[in-house]
Amino acid sequence: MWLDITVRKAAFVSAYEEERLLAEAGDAGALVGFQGRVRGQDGELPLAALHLEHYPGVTEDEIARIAHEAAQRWPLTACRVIHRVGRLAVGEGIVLVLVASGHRAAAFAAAEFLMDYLKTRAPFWKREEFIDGSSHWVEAKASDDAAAGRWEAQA
Amino acid sequence: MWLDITVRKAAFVSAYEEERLLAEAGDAGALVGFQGRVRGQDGELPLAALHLEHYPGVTEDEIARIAHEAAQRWPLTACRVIHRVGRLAVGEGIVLVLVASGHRAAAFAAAEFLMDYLKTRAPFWKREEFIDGSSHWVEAKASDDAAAGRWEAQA
Amino acid sequence: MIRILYFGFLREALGRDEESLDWAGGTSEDLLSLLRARGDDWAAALAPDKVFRVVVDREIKRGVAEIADGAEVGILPPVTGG
Amino acid sequence: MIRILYFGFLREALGRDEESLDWAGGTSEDLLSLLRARGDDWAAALAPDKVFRVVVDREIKRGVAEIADGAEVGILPPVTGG
Repeated sequence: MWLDITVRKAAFVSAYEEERLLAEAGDAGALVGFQGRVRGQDGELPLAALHLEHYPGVTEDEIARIAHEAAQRWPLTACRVIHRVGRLAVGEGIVLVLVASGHRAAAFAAAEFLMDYLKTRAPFWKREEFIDGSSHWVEAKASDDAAAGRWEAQA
Repeated sequence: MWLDITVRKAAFVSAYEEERLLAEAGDAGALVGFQGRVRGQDGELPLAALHLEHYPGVTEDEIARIAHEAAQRWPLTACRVIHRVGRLAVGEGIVLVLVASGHRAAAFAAAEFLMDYLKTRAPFWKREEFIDGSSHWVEAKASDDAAAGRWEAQA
Repeated sequence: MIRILYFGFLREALGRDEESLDWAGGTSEDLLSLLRARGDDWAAALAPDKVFRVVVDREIKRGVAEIADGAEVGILPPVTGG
Repeated sequence: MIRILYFGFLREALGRDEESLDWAGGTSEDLLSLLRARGDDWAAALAPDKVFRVVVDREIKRGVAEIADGAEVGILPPVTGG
């Protein structure tokens, strides 16, 4: 499996990443992509931006470990993950996951598996900045833990 | 929900379609994309191309019906489907599905639901052209019926 | 008179894309019986497991459907996706 | 001497990104006890449900981990994803 993982401040261009992935994906019949974006109305107050931080080096290693676990569960040919950090305004992309596989079920499952882990176990911390200027650190969500737990129950 | 469905011979450019969709998707936090491509080694003989045909008008209506069903099951903000017909060489894109939603679980589920239907119930017929020049009509696969059946059991 | 459209392998098996047929009224089952009676080739190509759906005036029918004079009738073999 | 890195809300709650600390050896639990003993603010910020994982020399540990002199120790609050 071709694998490339990046955590960075800069925005991603999904078309460019898709082209790179397809060049490495071999005879893959299925490509599943996920993009997460900053929502303006996710909670009670209108959001202005998210501030994301990570543990440089450790976060990339964790994501790679998770991606290799996905490749053991499903026959993937290529996988690309970009996760952004820093200040991300409403509407900006946060995360891009691209997965290529021979068949669609494997590609869908692996992409969802990666996203569940990225949202619940990868070392990212998020502060919400509201349009009134206030801000607070987001607390861990139980529903995301449940989503990631699904995969452990199957293992 | 913004919805656009096209069946055509021409190739699709996923970056263009993604941009159009995002312009219509409102405050969507999750975008899931699926691209299916012609595989060279899906069966026993190396493939040269697929020939796809459909029932013009009826096929588009069926896909729209399925997309509206998806929108009743999950809170989607935008959906784009392009399905190609005609002669499609190995490596070419066959189908593009893009789904935007507030949350990732809904976007993943809806995209997989649409793909299961497109693969099993939508009026498309496929002839395989092999590199030795021979060709034959593909027969319906039981495993795809099972995939689509999942959704009916939940309904 | 009705217009019949054939798709997928049916076009090759029956040697035509479409045809016009005199029609006194009846159901999709009546039409299929009439076509199957044309000979062994037709009976084999249009065997029950080879006909997935019948489309009447661009609407996919599940089960037996009425076909009025002047209708467009599509005969769909099992679909095989993209 | 070990180097301790703080992340997320811990940086603000403890007023620092990192610090160096004399270390005679011990486990991650020993370190957390030592830090919690600095006062109520520290005990509250580093309460068991506020510490998700300890990272020793860039490796995430599940459960109690040995910390050697010279180590880099990251203290991770519950992660909140992207």
